[in-house]
Amino acid sequence: MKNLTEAKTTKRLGIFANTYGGQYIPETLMTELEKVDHAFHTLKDDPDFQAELHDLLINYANRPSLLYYAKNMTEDLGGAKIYLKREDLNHTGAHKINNVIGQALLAKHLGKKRLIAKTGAGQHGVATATIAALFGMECEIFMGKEDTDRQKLNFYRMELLGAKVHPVTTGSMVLKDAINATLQEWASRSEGTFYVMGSAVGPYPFPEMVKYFQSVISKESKQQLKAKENTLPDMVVACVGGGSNAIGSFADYIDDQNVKLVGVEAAGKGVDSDQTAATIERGSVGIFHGMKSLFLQNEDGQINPVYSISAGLDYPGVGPEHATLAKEGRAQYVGITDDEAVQAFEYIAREEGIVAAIESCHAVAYVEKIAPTMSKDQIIVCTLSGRGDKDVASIAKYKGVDIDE
Amino acid sequence: MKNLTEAKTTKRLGIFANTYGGQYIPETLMTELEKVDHAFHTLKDDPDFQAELHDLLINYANRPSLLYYAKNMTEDLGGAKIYLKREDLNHTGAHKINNVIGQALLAKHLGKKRLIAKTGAGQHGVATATIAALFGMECEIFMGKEDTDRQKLNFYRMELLGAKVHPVTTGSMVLKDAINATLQEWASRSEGTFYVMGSAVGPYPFPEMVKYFQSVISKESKQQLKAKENTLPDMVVACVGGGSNAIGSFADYIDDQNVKLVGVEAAGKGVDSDQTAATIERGSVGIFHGMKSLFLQNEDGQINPVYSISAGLDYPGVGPEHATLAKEGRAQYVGITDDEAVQAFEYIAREEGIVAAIESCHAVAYVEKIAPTMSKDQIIVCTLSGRGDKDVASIAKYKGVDIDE
Amino acid sequence: MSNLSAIFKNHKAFIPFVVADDPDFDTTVANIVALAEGGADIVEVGIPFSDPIADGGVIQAADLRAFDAGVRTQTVFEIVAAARKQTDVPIVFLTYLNIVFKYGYDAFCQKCQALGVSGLVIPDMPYESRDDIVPTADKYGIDIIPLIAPTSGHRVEKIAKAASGFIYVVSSLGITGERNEFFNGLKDLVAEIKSYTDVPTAIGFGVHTPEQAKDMAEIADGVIIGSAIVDIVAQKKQAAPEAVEAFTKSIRSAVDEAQEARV
Amino acid sequence: MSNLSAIFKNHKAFIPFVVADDPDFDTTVANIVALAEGGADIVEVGIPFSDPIADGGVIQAADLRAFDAGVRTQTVFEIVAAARKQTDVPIVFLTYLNIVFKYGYDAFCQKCQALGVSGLVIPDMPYESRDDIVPTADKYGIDIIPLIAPTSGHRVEKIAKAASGFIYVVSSLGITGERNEFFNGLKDLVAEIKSYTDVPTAIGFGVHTPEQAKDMAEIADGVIIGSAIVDIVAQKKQAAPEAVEAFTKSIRSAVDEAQEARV
Ligand SMILES: Cc1ncc(COP(=O)(O)O)c(C=O)c1O
Ligand SMILES: Cc1ncc(COP(=O)(O)O)c(C=O)c1O
Repeated sequence: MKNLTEAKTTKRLGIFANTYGGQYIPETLMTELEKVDHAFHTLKDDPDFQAELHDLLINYANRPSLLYYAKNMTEDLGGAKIYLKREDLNHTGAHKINNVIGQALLAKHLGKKRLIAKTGAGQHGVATATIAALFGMECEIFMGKEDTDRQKLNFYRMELLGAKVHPVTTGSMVLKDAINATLQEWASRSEGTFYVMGSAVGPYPFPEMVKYFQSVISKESKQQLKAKENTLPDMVVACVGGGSNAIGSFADYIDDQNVKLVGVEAAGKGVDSDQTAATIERGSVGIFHGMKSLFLQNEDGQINPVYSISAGLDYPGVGPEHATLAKEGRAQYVGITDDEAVQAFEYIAREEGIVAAIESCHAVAYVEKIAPTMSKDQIIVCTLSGRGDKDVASIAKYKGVDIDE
Repeated sequence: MKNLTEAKTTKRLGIFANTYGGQYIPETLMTELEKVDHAFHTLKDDPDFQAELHDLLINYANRPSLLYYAKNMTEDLGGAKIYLKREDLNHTGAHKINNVIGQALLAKHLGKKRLIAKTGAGQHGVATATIAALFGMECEIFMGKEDTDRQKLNFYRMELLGAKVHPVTTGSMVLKDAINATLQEWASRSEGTFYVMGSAVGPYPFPEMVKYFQSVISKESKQQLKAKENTLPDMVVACVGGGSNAIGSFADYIDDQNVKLVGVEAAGKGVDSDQTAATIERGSVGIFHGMKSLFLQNEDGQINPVYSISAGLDYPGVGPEHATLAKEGRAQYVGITDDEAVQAFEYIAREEGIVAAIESCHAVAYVEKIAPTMSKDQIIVCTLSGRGDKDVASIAKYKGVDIDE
Repeated sequence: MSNLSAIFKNHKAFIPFVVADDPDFDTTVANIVALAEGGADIVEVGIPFSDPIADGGVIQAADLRAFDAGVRTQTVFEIVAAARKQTDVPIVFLTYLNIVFKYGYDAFCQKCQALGVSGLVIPDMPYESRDDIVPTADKYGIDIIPLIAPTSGHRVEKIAKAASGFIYVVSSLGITGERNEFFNGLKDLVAEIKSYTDVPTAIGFGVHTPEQAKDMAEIADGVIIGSAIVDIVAQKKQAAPEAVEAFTKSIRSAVDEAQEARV
Repeated sequence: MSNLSAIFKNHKAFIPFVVADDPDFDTTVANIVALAEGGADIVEVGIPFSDPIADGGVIQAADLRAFDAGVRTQTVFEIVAAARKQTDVPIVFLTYLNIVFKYGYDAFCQKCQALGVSGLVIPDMPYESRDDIVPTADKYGIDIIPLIAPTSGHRVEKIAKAASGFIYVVSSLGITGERNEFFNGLKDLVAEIKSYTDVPTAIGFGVHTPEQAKDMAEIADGVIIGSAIVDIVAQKKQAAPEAVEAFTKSIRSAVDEAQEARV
């Protein structure tokens, strides 16, 4: 193993299209960030690292994930042929595992013995705790006290996997406070500790790194579709929270100009309402959480509260590469409301026997709208970022069904 | 498609070792059973049916399931090399899907438009509802009212998948009453309806049929282990409720006399306690639910209440082929208590980052005991029949953690 | 072979059913006697089973009452022995196969013979499994009463041809319990059975009014009434025998009307 | 470039911090004046931010109080303008970059100039991103005060060499908030900085007692105190200015002792 821990001077990094991205975090963390950057760029092309990563993706994450022809939906919608990229079939049930495997492997090569992460509803926390268990690493997860109270099950699940979960009691005790607490922990104990980023957000190199680890989604889907249909898709659709599954779903198609890329944001109660998470449509340029990107904020630059029925999509920002793709018109971003997503949750269950994550159902809802407007010889690849077992209770409640487990 | 609905006279069928199995159900259902038998035997070797089944197993169930080398467990236990056959990675999260796909396909070929099934905790009901959704069939699930109240989430999940769930209010309103209600429904409307059996139990041809559809587990594991280790396993371990995952895990090895087969039953509070489901160890020969096999019963032949922490294992009988394998000494059956299974639930989560079904953790607990007594050049293949997300809340409660989602 | 078949000779038979030990020992004994007094040709005594898959809610509930009373297989034999002191009405047991299996086929049949029990109705034992017990039953002169259902189709012939005692013709699909509609091909079904055998037929499952009993007795050689009587026991408890006898009489005359109608 | 550096000439500087509009407009104005009266060399005024990732609980809570008071960026400017009527103490803003970005770098810096605000401390803008704003700040003579942390390592040189105004030396890892232990290589760190630049240094993050202030002022050219003062505001609310002034005086003399110790 090379000497990876040596930090070296870096130039201005991670700026997309002269605008988005960059590094906007406290000086205390910059040296650590440089080390991560250096390690990532050294290792990503290292054959040993590649082999190890590949092995974990195949033999732990259960990749390649299925490219599933949704015959019933296709016939029912009567337009484009619909393929679903089934990240819900990964071990732990979502695309998140691709990324945490990559970052944890990097941490291992950096000689780190401890992973830390923040989590909102708990999905990223569970994924991080999972990989820490596999690697025999310590794991500490920061979660707002409000969230640990609401999500006791995920709290216990992380502890079951051997992680220490810290309920954060500062501020409003939710995700943003957990982020603060994690950064504080990272800043005060970066030696030996790796901060596992949960989406394609944050300061460089995180957006690039998370994209790299999630690109396996589009690399596979391209090959798989080639094998099945001997062509490229006409459209790729994925939901966008921070943007990791979407950027991973787009990555290998970005240079294929004929492939339309559509990111689906959570519009909550409506793109134009105050209760939304449609960052690209409703947000404006800002600098936050380490990056320049689009954020839901007021005219003073104060970050707005966000809302979506889906815990995984209610983030006030978006990864800088999505902001860039939107600006350049390479990808299109659309909003889907809570109501539409819930309808899609029911639709795909009934049509295909798939209980998909409510996050992913935002993408499905868009497919329901767009597929009928397309011709039968066109093809949509829609990423199902995760499975929906975690959502069944809350959707039942949303529909007024009384569930008290 | 051949004319499959024509029933023809059958001889004495499905008797193992001159003892177990057979057909012990009301005359009302016999003609239907003959049709199922005939269809199954006609189709199972039909290349079109085979091709369709294969396609569904690959492209819907997400097979082949991973044969996972459990390095951490192997090293920690310090004996035999442990491989886990990962049925938890199937679509819907358990081995059940293999079987319902097969039976539903049979139903389709028989021209049936409606699937019915009984369910206890809801696992088999959800699997059946899933495949009914995919095939666009009607689906009715019978579930004791006590169980629908306890398992509201699975109740809603089945309805989400488009099934009609009937809470059964007769008798003690649990699984046995649901079985009665389903048989009644089948008896009164067998025309157009297929009864989907949930395990390798019941009258012939169900045990043979379920075994056939679940054999994919051992067919795959044999090939996969051959590819990885170029040898047969020394031992195959699987949990036994009705016995479908176990018989599927054993099937392809039964003729390989050097492969030890171990079925793990739920001993509940202890094999010798009254709160147990260890049918083979504690049961005696009887005739029930359509078959001659081993049952937990009193000396008059009244069926005993059973108990296990695991909803999927608390069945008072066992499939007739297991009774036979036990009698002949070809397979060995051991009991694992609630406490041991819960410990294994935690153990495998911490060691491998896998949250496995509490049913499957009975098998894992046995592996924990036996592996250290074996040599390092020996190999165990243990089937993880399902994932444990469904169990996290109840295990937390068992451990005294307060979870109210 | 028993003398069951002979009962149906030029006589429409009425076969009522009670569950043993429901609600207690003495009441069951008294009920059997009352049935005999009321004019039953054969009394069918149900041995309670933990999981009566062919039975509806009424009989399930009766089984539970019997278990509450502590019923064992041995208790059922004792009830019949006690009844035998007051009546020699022909008796058959309705029992799920496991009860017989666990007692031992030979011991069970021997016991039946000793108690003057002529036959066994075993709802979960189809034609395919009859060889398990028929040779043993034959040895003790016990008839295994087969069931034929509206769905039996091509199976009718072989079942009918192998039958002895009488043939239990299932009136409709599903399980026991009171019904207001029956399979409308019953007449043809009975005719088909008759084409294969002289063994008499009795229709049961859901019959509960005198009118229905008369209708069924017109079609077949006899009629079986279960849930309706068990329901009386459920209502009246220890006071049941009187009501049971009254009900039996009402059915008896309905059945007799069918007899006269035919004559 | 501002005249901030000059303040440190032969003088240990004390730089206290308050959050604008906590708990209200007038109190903040009075606090700024009290700090000046108490002997502050530079007053650091915090512009509240919705998500102050570098700040601990004390300052987060102050931000929330300011939002409750309805603070806007414009309000902060008005507070400074009001304070300017009573004091010409040097002022710097502590602000997260997004506040400045949204206002517009040019407009913001111009405003600072107009208000006599000499510098900006931006905790989420590292060296790599300074070019976003430095050219604009230079245009208006505003210093962008860089931070150097115990973890800065090889970065110290480039940060120090590019610095103007003063250098904010972070006393320890983590976020703001009162601390009892500091990074024990602070002396070496300051010495290293000095080897690259003449720009003065001030140590902050967690300093809260006169003794600590004296210790830090012996190491560096100045000391910054934030949470301790914000805490007084939290306790005393509208009555804070008097207590703030008293506390400032106690720190002032502790810092002056360090000054004397060195001379
Ligand atoms: C299933 C699922 N899909 C999507 C997301 C959104 O994240 P991202 O936009 O990073 O893919 C999440 C986040 O928790 C998730 O759990
Ligand atoms: C995950 C899992 N494993 C095992 C079983 C036991 O069934 P069988 O013995 O038929 O495999 C069940 C039944 O519900 C189950 O859900």
